[in-house]
Amino acid sequence: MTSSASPSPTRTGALRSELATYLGLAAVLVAMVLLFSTLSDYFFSVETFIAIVNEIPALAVMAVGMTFVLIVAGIDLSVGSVLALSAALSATAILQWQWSVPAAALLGLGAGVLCGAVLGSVSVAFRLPSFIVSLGMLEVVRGAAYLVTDSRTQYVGERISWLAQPWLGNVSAAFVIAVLLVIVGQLVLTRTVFGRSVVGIGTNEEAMRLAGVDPRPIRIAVFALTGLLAALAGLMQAARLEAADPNAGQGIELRVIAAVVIGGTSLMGGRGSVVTTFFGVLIIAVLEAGLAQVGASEPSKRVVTGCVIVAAVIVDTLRQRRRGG
Amino acid sequence: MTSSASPSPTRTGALRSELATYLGLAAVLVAMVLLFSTLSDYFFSVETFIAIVNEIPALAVMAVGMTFVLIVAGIDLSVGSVLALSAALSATAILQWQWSVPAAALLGLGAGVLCGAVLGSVSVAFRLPSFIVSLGMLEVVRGAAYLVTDSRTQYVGERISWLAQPWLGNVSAAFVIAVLLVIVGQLVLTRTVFGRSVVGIGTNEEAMRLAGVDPRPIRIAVFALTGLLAALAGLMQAARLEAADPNAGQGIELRVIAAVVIGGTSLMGGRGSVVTTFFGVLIIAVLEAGLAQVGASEPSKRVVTGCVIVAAVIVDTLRQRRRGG
Amino acid sequence: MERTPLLTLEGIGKDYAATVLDGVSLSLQRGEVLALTGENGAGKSTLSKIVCGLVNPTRGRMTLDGQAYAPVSRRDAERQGVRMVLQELGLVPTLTVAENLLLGALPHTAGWLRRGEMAQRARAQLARIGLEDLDPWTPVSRLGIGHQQMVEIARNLHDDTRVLMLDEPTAMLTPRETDRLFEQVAQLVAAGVSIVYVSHRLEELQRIAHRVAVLRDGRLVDVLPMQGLREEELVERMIGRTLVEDNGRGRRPAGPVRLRVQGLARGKVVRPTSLELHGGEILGLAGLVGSGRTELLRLIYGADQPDAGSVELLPIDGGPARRWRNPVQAVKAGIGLVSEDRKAEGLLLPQSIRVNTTLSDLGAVSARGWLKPARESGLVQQLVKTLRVRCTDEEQPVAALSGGNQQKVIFARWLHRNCEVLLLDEPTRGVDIGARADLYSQLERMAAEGRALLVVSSDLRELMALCDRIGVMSGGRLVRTFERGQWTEQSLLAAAFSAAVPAEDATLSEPA
Amino acid sequence: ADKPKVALVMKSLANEFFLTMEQGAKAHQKENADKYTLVANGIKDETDTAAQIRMVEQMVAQKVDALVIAPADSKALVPAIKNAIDKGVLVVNIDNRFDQAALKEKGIKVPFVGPDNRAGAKLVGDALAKTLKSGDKVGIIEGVSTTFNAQQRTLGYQDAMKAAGVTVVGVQSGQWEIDKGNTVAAGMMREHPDLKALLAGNDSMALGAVAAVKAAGKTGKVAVVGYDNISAIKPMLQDGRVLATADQYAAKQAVFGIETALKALAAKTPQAQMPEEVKTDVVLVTKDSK
Ligand SMILES: Nc1ncnc2c1ncn2[C@@H]1O[C@H](COP(=O)(O)OP(=O)(O)OP(=O)(O)O)[C@@H](O)[C@H]1O
Ligand SMILES: Nc1ncnc2c1ncn2[C@@H]1O[C@H](COP(=O)(O)OP(=O)(O)OP(=O)(O)O)[C@@H](O)[C@H]1O
Ligand SMILES: [Mg+2]
Ligand SMILES: [Mg+2]
Repeated sequence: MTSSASPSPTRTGALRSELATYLGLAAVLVAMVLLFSTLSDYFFSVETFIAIVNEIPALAVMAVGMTFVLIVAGIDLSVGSVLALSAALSATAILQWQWSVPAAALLGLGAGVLCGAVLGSVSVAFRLPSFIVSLGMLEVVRGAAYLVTDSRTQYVGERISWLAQPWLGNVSAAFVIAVLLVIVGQLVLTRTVFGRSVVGIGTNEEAMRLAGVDPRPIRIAVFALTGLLAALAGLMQAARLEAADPNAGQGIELRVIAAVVIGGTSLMGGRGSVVTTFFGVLIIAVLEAGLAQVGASEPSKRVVTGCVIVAAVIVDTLRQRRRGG
Repeated sequence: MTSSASPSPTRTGALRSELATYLGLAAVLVAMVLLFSTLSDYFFSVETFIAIVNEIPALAVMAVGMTFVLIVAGIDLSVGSVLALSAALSATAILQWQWSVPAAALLGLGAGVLCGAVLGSVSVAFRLPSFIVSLGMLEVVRGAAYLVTDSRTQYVGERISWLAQPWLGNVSAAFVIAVLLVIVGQLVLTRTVFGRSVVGIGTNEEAMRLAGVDPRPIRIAVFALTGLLAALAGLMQAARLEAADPNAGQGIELRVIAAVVIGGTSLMGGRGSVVTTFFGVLIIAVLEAGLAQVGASEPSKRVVTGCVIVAAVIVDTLRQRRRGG
Repeated sequence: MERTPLLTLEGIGKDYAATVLDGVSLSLQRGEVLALTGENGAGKSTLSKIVCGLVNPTRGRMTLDGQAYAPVSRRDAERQGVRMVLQELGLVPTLTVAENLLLGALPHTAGWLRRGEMAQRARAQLARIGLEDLDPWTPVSRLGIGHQQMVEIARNLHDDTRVLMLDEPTAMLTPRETDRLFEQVAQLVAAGVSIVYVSHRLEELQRIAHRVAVLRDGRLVDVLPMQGLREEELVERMIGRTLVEDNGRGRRPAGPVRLRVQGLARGKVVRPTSLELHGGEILGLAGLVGSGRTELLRLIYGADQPDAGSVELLPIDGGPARRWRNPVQAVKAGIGLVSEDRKAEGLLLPQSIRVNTTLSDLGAVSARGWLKPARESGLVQQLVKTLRVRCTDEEQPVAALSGGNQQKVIFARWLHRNCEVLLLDEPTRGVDIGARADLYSQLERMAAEGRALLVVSSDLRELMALCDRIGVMSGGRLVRTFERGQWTEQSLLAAAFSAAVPAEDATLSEPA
Repeated sequence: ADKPKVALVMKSLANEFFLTMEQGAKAHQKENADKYTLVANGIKDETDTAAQIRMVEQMVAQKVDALVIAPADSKALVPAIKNAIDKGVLVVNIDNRFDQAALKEKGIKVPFVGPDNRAGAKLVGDALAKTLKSGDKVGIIEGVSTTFNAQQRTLGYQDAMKAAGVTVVGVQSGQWEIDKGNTVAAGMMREHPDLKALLAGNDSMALGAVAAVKAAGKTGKVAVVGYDNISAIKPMLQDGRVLATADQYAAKQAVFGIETALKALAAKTPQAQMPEEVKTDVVLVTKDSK
């Protein structure tokens, strides 16, 4: 339909509407901060924000990958397991095989890429929905993490903690890396052939194929990328814990997906943004931090979290719809 | 086409091809039974099959609902929480409020319908993907289950165990109900206006709307139905364990979806069958029972389960594709 | 050298479940426009796709410029200068116009897009087809379907093109845009490009084609020079029978008013519009692309919500007027809509003809919610026969039907519902002559039964043949209504252009 | 004039065991409202270590005076605790003991107030062994195998069985859950038809095992024991479907920890000079107890 009462879509118009999206999500965020500040005397403090900032890198990094996956109309339920496996492998390499820290980190990242690539390849080769393949991966990779660690938390110690140490004015290197990845991710999505192909494939795979773009390597690359980022998240988490826990990241896939969707990325593919995903991550992080400070009971935490997820998505959808006409 | 080398897909042809599907899944099942029979001396026994038969009703009943949800191109992640809430409410009604068992059961079922209807209505009213709404529901309903039980397992005792008691030749009433529901579900899907509409909406919602079929009440009905069936599963589980555990059913949504997808129902909507879903349930149940009986270690259980899920879906897809040409 | 053909096909055949093409041999000269025509499902699109590498032939050989030619992919064909505008739109709506135009060959440095170059190249290509005003960074989803088709065409206008296949490119274009396209075709031909042009609009073929190839049931029946070929001859070759076209008939007697539209409006797309539709008449709606016809039909049907105005149906027995706010209520009230985009809005593609047909009234084939399979099959078989749908049987999935036959299935759906008022949006888009005649006679029969029909079409000749009155929309307004006998092609066109030129068109951006 | 502020950080509050612990703590605070204030928190999933670390950090940001923690992981929480101690928060460890080597590496000392799970499980195992003969077969249903307490309890059960000459034919994880415990128990009984007993790592899994025993028609032939003494287990103890369980006095665990912390705060005892260990009771619970 050609219904558009709105002014014609010029470049500056597009930019303005993008900013409006950010403002909408930022408003939700500010509202939450204000709410918790009235509920707790200590919430509105530098310490709280530094704590939040240093908590989110793992979630943010995974959400960047998941944004690409959702845009390409896929889903990846295995990120939590990959996170655990990457940390487990790195820790085992350091402790049992006496590898150097960088080599062990590379091993962990490599394992992540491999998991993602296998997931992508199986899904592409047999034309299976990534949902079910990644559900299988979730189990297999978790099993592998147990095997590697012999089902025990591996304590590594300070050798690996630098990623999580306070760095620039109390902000950790991990956070800086996460922010950089968000920026790079957004640029890749909007300004590269790869990014545009991802959007195109998520919208209309057949059209892309007919235009001579082979969707298969791109799909595989998206999953491999997500595997890599999940593995990086695993290293960040291990650095914070100074240990690798084979149970780490259970159920985190749903939190990651919630963050991405709250940020306005479509589960149907073809539409999304890494920057708004970051807002989604912040919303979830503030919510968790706030509820913990307030000392909410477990049932009420559950209820509030569920309502906030749905409400945030509703707000975002309504605002988009109003603008979209 | 005037020249038709292949036989036309008439009604009997369709029936034949449906039988072929069943045979394919049955073959996977038989292969698994044979495998476990060689691995364990006691697997191939009446006791084992009776045990499996009595373990699956809850999963089967939820899978029937999930089949409808997937066909209508939705997804419901909240079934595990609804299962817990239904059991929790019923148990609390019996223990704390001295309700009669039937009244308490009705309360549990009603809560399930309500949860499903709310999920469906929110998703329809705001045009949100059911994935994210049900993710919110998952949290909220779990919180409610904790509130109702005060986070304690409620032991009810034999008053509610009749559903799970051996009945017809050691088979429980719950199993009979589950099988009946599978048959009725398949008939509803293929032989009623409702079922036809469900398939149509999953295929092309806009086309259905323009053809004069309102998709909204049908969508809501599908979710309400799934809520009802999840609640029934909660009662079955409570009857079997004679207790209501507010933590019951965590993560079961992924098992249910795996069963439905192994049975060949499409995650994209528009295609699926309740009968083949039942085969998916059997495959998962045999796998779990077999692995427990063989005494596999936790890591290997995980790895094997993941591989079987993916392999079963691959086999099913390849077979369908070969027949489809 | 001038005599050797640029492209030759020898014994090309293609089998799916059935044989779709059989032993087609053709040659294409340099700088020639070869029209390809034939009924729906004759194999035109399949043949074109084989030439441009989208479909692998089962049999036969091709040569290009004397060399053996067997493209393995569309990319491969394009490298050799063979391009195709597909019948079905192949654009990606979430990407911008520039990205769509250059899709598959985006200019980049180490993966990063060169946006300046993209904009420049996109503008150059758009200018060729008269869209220099379009901002290349507009997402395609904001364009109307007509402009999308133009972008699709622009995408294939490259300098290195040697053979260009156009598969029904004008199906969604209005005369103005069609003229633009034909200018471009003339330029290409002058530059020595060979063109294969697929269309059901015979008058277009007369205008631009040098020769015409006729396909019937997958076989090449004839290749004729266009010069001096009479239309009736062509039609006879296509369908194997002659067609009687009666243009001289008078106006049908109009019954009482059935549908009353008052001041219906939505944004800039539809300005307040009023019209009355009588029982037993066919009212046509003409206009340029973007003039608001589809939107008007959707507003009437309740598929979109109007800003102002009302619609009501006056029952034949004089009962109280009925109103509705959405398609579900509209269908209940007795209205049907044949939508413009049959794939996206009309059909359940993987489902059978039977399922697609009875959708409009499942109550008629069920009792207390349970379907009556035998009853349903019987009814559908009847309709399939009446409409001459080409299919194996009513259980065939509609995805496997040709475009025209798919349209007949949608038509069958509304015959099944037996509705009193039918809104038809481009009902014969992509429908062949033979099937069109079938559809026309159905429409006329329905009118004779006292039903009221509102037909939107971009094919003026079709409207002139079919309608009792023709309304012309321009810039969102119903600018004039002609009675049968009052109109000429010129007067209709003049009315269509009457709003400020260029047409006030919300889908175009303002000049930068 | 300010009352000290104590934070209690636990594992899953969805778990009856920790819930009881929290309620005990809250009741204690109410009685001593003039002495301190309390913020209690738990994580959603007992294995979500990262979430618990976030919680610790939020408590430090809240400027609490003392932190009483039941760590979800005995090693991975150590850096977070070190950080808290560095910021001047007094830390007391309850329920699940921090890894000594990890503490030593960080150069910190954290007092542990809690039960010995291995010894507790041995008590339960010994009670069961009295009903068994040498050579009988039993199966163990473990909690989440990666957790320290699950491992400790399994070891305690194995100690008891070995002492009695009973054969342990299998150890499988029931993931602390009633339904998984049920599946595993049913599988073990089928594979070993002559099985005499099932030793569950907690009472939820014991409930599942009881249902499996009943479904297999072996009520009275296969004994079941559990751990934790949750309320739902009481009727089972009465009618003999569960032979024994262990009570760690959940309600008092946190209170002991809080009192240890308050004492140290009042006396201004530095972290490094606090007692290393305060053992709390684990008692055997059977039909005849109390
Ligand atoms: N992928 C396919 N699988 C099976 N049959 C097909 C396929 N594609 C086309 N056909 C069949 O091949 C025949 C020729 O189709 P084609 O699209 O070439 O016809 P057409 O002449 O372009 O018709 P129209 O004028 O309606 O566009 C049709 O009967 C169609 O059903
Ligand atoms: N489902 C449950 N039901 C009852 N009690 C439980 C349950 N899960 C855990 N517990 C209790 O939680 C405590 C066990 O903690 P847990 O075993 O998780 O520590 P841990 O993770 O093993 O420590 P680490 O792995 O770091 O050594 C025990 O006191 C036990 O009673
Ligand atoms: Mg065609
Ligand atoms: Mg642990």
